[in-house]
Amino acid sequence: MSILEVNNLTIRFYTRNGVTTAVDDISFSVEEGETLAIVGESGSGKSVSCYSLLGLIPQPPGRIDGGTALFNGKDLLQCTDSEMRAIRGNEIAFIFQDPMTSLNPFLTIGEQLLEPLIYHRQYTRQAARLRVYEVLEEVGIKDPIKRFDCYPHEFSGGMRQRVMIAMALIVEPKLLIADEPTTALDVTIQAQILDLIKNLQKKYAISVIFISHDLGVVAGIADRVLVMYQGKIVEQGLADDIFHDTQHDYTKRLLASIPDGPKLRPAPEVEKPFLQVDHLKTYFQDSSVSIIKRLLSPSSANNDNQFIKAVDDVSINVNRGEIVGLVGESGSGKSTLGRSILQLVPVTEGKVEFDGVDLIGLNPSLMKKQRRRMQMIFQDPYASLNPRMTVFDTLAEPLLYHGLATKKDVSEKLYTLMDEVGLARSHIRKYPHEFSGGQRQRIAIGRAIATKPELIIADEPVSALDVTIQAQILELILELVDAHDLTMLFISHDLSVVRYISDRVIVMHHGKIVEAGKTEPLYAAPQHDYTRSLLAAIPVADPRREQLSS
Amino acid sequence: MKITKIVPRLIWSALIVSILGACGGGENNVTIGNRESVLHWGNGDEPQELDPHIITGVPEHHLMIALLEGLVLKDPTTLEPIPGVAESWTISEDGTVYTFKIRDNAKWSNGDPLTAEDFRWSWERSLLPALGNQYSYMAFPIKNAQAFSTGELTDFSQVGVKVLDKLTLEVTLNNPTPYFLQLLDHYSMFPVHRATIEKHGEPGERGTRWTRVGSFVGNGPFILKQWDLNKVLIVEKSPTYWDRDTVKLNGIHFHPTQNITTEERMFRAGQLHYTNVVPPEKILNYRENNPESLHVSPYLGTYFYRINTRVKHLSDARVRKALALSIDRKSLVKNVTKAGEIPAYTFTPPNTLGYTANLSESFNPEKARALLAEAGYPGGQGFPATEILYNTHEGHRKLAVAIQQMWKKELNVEITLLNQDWKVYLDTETSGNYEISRAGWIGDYVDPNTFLDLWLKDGGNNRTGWSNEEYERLVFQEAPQAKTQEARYEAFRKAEQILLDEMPIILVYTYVSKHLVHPSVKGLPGNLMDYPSYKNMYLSDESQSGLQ
Amino acid sequence: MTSAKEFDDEQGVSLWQDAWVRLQHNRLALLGMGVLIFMIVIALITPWIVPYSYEEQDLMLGAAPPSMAHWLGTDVLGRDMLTRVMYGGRVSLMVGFIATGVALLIGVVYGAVAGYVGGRVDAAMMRLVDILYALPFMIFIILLMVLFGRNMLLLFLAIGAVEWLTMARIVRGQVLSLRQQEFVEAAISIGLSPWTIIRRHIIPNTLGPVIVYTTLTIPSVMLLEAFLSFLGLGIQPPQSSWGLLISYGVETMEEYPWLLIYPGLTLSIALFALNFLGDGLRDALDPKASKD
Amino acid sequence: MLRFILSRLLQAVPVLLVVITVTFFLIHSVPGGPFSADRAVAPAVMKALNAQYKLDLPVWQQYTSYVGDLLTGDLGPSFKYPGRSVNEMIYAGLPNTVELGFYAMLVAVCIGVVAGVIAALKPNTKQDYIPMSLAMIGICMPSFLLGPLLVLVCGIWMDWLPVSGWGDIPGDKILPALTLGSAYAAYIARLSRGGMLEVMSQDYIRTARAKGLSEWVVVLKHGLRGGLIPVTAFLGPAFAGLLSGSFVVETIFQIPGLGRFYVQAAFNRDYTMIMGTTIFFSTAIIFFNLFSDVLATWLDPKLRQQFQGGK
Repeated sequence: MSILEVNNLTIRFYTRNGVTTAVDDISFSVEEGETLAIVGESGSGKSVSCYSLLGLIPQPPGRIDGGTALFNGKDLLQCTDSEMRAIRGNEIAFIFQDPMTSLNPFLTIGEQLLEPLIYHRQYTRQAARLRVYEVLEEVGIKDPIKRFDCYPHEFSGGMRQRVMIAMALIVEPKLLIADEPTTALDVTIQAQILDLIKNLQKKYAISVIFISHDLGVVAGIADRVLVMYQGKIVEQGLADDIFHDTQHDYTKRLLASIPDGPKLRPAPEVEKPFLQVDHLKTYFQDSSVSIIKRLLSPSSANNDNQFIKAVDDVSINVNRGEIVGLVGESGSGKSTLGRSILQLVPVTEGKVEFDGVDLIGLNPSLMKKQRRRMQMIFQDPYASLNPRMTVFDTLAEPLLYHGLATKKDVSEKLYTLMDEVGLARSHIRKYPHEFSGGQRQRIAIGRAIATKPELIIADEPVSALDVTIQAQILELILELVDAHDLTMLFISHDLSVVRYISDRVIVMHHGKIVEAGKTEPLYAAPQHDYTRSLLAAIPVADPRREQLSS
Repeated sequence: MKITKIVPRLIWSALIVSILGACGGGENNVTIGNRESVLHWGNGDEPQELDPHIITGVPEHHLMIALLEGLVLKDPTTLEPIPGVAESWTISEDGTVYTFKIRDNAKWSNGDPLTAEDFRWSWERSLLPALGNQYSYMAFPIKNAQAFSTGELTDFSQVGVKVLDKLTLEVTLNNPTPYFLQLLDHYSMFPVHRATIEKHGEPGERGTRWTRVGSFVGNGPFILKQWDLNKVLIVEKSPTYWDRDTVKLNGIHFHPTQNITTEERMFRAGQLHYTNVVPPEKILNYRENNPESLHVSPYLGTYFYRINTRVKHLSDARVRKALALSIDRKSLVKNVTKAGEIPAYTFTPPNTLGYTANLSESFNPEKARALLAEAGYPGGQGFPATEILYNTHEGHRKLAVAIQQMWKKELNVEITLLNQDWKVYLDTETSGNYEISRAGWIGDYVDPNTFLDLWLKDGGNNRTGWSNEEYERLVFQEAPQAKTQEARYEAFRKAEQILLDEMPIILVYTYVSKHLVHPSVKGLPGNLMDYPSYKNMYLSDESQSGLQ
Repeated sequence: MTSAKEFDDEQGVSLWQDAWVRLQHNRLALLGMGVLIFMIVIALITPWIVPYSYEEQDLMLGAAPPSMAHWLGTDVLGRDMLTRVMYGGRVSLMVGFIATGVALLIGVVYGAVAGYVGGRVDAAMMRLVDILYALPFMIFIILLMVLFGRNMLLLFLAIGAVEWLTMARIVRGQVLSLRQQEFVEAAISIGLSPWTIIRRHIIPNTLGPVIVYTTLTIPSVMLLEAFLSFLGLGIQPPQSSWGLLISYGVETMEEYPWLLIYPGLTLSIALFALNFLGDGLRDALDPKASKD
Repeated sequence: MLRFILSRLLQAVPVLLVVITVTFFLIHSVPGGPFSADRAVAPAVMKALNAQYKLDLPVWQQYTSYVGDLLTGDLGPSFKYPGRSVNEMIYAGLPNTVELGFYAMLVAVCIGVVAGVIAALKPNTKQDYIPMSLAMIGICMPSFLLGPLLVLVCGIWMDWLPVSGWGDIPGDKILPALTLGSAYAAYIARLSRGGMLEVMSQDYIRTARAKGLSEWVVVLKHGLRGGLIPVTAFLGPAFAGLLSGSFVVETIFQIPGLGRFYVQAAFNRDYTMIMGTTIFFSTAIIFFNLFSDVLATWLDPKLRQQFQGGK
């Protein structure tokens, strides 16, 4: 018997500049104890449809124009506020995507966990507290009694997601909706969280709706899969059929764009060192170390416990025309290394030689010349563009500033630049917020190559993008590297992307380099066990292989 | 309990407490005061100090006449000298030697008897150069007093003050001074309790704490009970005062009512029996609705504009006269000051103790224009822009703007206004870089001399740069030597005539004292010096509390 | 190397152009702007359209309620209130806009530099702000009045010297958070000089809160002007400003209420208009906010 | 937290020293001495007065002797009130001014936060404009207008509340606090509206709603704490502003506070009193700025934990 039945659900957003249909007449159902995966890219309406069931979308702009949603026989869309509140967080629970922002930073996790019990089940605080200890234990958080009074910022990403899961399951809901629960996590922790959800689902026989854009993750967890595209369900069926007997060509395109396999056109082997980094150290003052301890301890410059050693004695070299992948989990120091090379972060010790010139301690005017020859692409397309500058200004600035163009011919040069990065010329006067994630990254790339640099450091350029867009951007990067004979340091936590694009790979862990070498040999036979655990945790977009390994 | 819990609770409790306290005003001061015969007196600024030989200012004067008493008092209505601590006194024929007989039952508030020695020592202390008593000049008529106060003379025995016996004091003056008895009612001539002063420091030292509640010893009708800064000063009926039977008030609360609008509102809300001033705009309203509360009476003072005769175009008397003639004083008094002030045509207020100078001309714009033309500025052409200086005050501003407009209309001359802060205004005026400046003079005693002795050449209070030998001869030689009061007044009249002909000052109006007084306050007749006499005042217990 | 100045206006124009397009959607902001423009126009052409001269007195009349002859009545010296309110507008608006402009300019630049540079320089600059906060403002005015005589320039100096302090603190707070943003790092990596980064990237992004604070500063500046004029620093009688008219009107609140109501009403209308315009401008300049 | 507070306090010392020096020489350069009066003062008397208060010494010598006394905590005698020392007058006036400032800030925070939160719930609708306009009234009506108006309406016509005084009649603190506080209500309303708008769009608010909590619990318990951070940063400068702005309210309501001394001293050129009040005001400003910075960091557990050292 199906626990949730949704038929011809339609949702539209009425904003000042026009009406957009987010969900267009979709119908689906979830059986008891089943895991239904909803797959689709951002803007496909997968989250909106689930949120609207519980009235979590802002009503003024959004409106449910049609359809019914039967949950245990009751139509959720017609519920009054109080009825809805009784279901929300009690019979239907939620897990959200970004653990960093989904927990209230001002309240202890204990307090936030107590709330559902006190409001829905009228527990006394003592009884609720005991139940919280149980659930925390269950989701794998050690000594919960001490952890009860900690604040969210004292937990790692993975731990916080475990707290979210505890918060959802504490009232033993019938239906759990997980909206991209593992996207923001590192690949090893992602694997643990997925296992946790699977076991809890079996133990409490909860039906789960698992929303994701990552087919690899979905393959491992879903019984049935739903593929959505621009508000419509394009394909629906058992996980096995979807992955192996795909009908709709959009799903085919999705599967094809998952980076898999070695780099197609490896760069020629050439021993011309272009960038030399030796014994680089970048330490940050650990402000969390208490003052008293710091005042009392001997004031030797680099004694151990006083600093966070982001980059700890790293030596690498990059040859001209080569793409070097820099892989590691969050907190491994890979982006600090990138920023230290570009002197965006004060370096504690060591040498950075760029084409024979030591950048550390260079006087500003000389530094400026070098800066023109090395650029950076940032991860978050939303934050790396000045919201108040049009595309024209963002791209024109480097050109005019370095004298590569004059007022008259700057628009001419800009158009060729936009063509190169695949941006329509008509967008020249628009602001960043009017673009999708992928288009913004194209603008950022355009800005990076505007000054005709020789070295580009790309810090996770594609990890915030949907998989189809990701593929296009990777293609674009490879073309540009060939066209402009660039050298690139590609930083990412996604091993399959790194494998697809880089000639050599360096693996970092806690500020140190654990392993480095040519891509294929390293992937085939990783020496260091940390690399081995990383490679094992990569989710594969094939249910059969995934079921075996878990 | 976690801090984040305590802070909001604290805020809520503070809020609730203050709201609960809001329940209604309860009985106001006037009702309680009438019942317990305690007067609530609006006293203007916060008093500086209670040491009679240091203070200046009217608020302090009210406190002094409540706490201390000089040899001679003033009649509350006619201001004639009446016996104070001195039971009686005799004056020698040539009018230079006064002998005072002190009451045997006059006592200090701590019970010590009052002796002639107390007065001698007090006057010596008052004249000590180190003390810096700004009113020491009150004693200058006494022989050698001025020399002692400037330090030329150090032996006080040479000053004309001698103790004949325990209760008799003999005072010798430089020359006959008919108004000398009035000077004895000024607080710089009041007795101070020697033992208390010496207990707290040097006689010549300022700011010793002898005037604090608990250590202050006085000989007046009231004693000091409580003094909260900027809040209230309370005095109680003195058990040791020689005339305690006539004192009907049990106590007085002096409220520092610096803001005149707040003071008027306190009066209306029944918090005050008496206000120090009346806001000008409210006078019309009181005159119509409850006239019995409004007390307006002439005051020994003149409001005038000081002209800097050193300025080229103002050195010509005709120009000055033209300016004076083109002011319509009646209209100013009626429409601008509105408090019943009297247009002034003489510098000394009319019939000051029988003396009235002959009046200068009143509003005559044609003559003014003629005089101006005669002086070389026909129809105001070529008359340089002239600036009126005044210190920041609502009343001065309105008057200056009105006069500026009159001169512009009548004489077609360019007038600008300059408003300066009090101290800067004084500094500008004394250093003489002004053209026309607002001024006012209140007499120290009821006699033309206090007004006419101002215009001494380069005198401290002259500042106009004007002087005239004949004028100085009349005021400083002929008048003091005049045998009879009539001859003296004749000399003053001639001198004032010269002053009004030369017109170094443009007279505007004679002051009036204006107060709001609750109908239940009795025994407070207005007088020319606006002196209240607390021992004759009493409160009749009428049912009427505050008035709306 | 072409100077950064050259392409500056290119960027400037488009920002304001787009803001103007977005502003038109906001009815209230348009209403506010309309009222302000109306008041400014009236203030400019006052000398030609005013029924009476602002100093012409009619002492006999004294304070008369609104009548056909004097639409807004007359003050205690019989001067026409409508004229005085219009002349008052000239002074108040001028002082309000110019003095706040001065405070805005100094405050934003000072705050941006302090926030961007950070470290010891920032601490020193902020301590200077603390010192200026603590200096006795009253003495400072009297000194200014005495040393330089009195003219309008002095008034702006006195007001500007006080108002820019809080502006600097707000902008500094804003810049500290902006400093971490990636687009600033991108600008550094392009090799722009710190001053260019502050001018082109940092300051435009602080416009939101700065505008909101400016709309709150203008009223307090107008009232501060009244306090200074009362002390003799600002404008001299018989001229007047809204603040002065209100302070005179307060004393005769009960007897002649119209002396207080009309200048008070005008000032309030101006301030409300200003605030609606301010909110509208803030949303217009923040491209994200006006998207929904 | 300690290190931060210590370093700020250490920085305060030079700031205070500079303030004292600048003020001292500023006062002495202003014309008009403490003893000049309408009645010309005889030269001998003026000489004696200056001697008694060491005004006849060269200015820098006066400065060194003043700072010397200051170190012992003696702020010197007041010129205008010879019988009283500046210390005494400040101790008499300070508690009242601080109490007035506290109540005024209470009023401003209550009005401001309530208006801000209500406005933030439904931005750009009627429910947004009405509370914000009400808060705006505080700005349009300066204290020298609002005070007398309140006294007239509540004090005299309705006779609910006492017209003046401080502390002796119950309820005489309400009108002054309302008058002084209302101006800051507008600022706080705007800041709390901005703060709340920003917080309500955060993910953890959506989580709270997803937990099925009632809207009021979501807004007050989850939203308010984050939303009020910008307000705390404003409290410091606002409280300092209150202290110096209290002069007008103190004169209107006859409150024996420090504000009145501060302005009177300036007009009477009472040098020691000006110095005394300036020192107290600048210490108050420095303290309150520090207090608001500390409060802002303390409220955010992440920052608080950063300063208290690792758990």
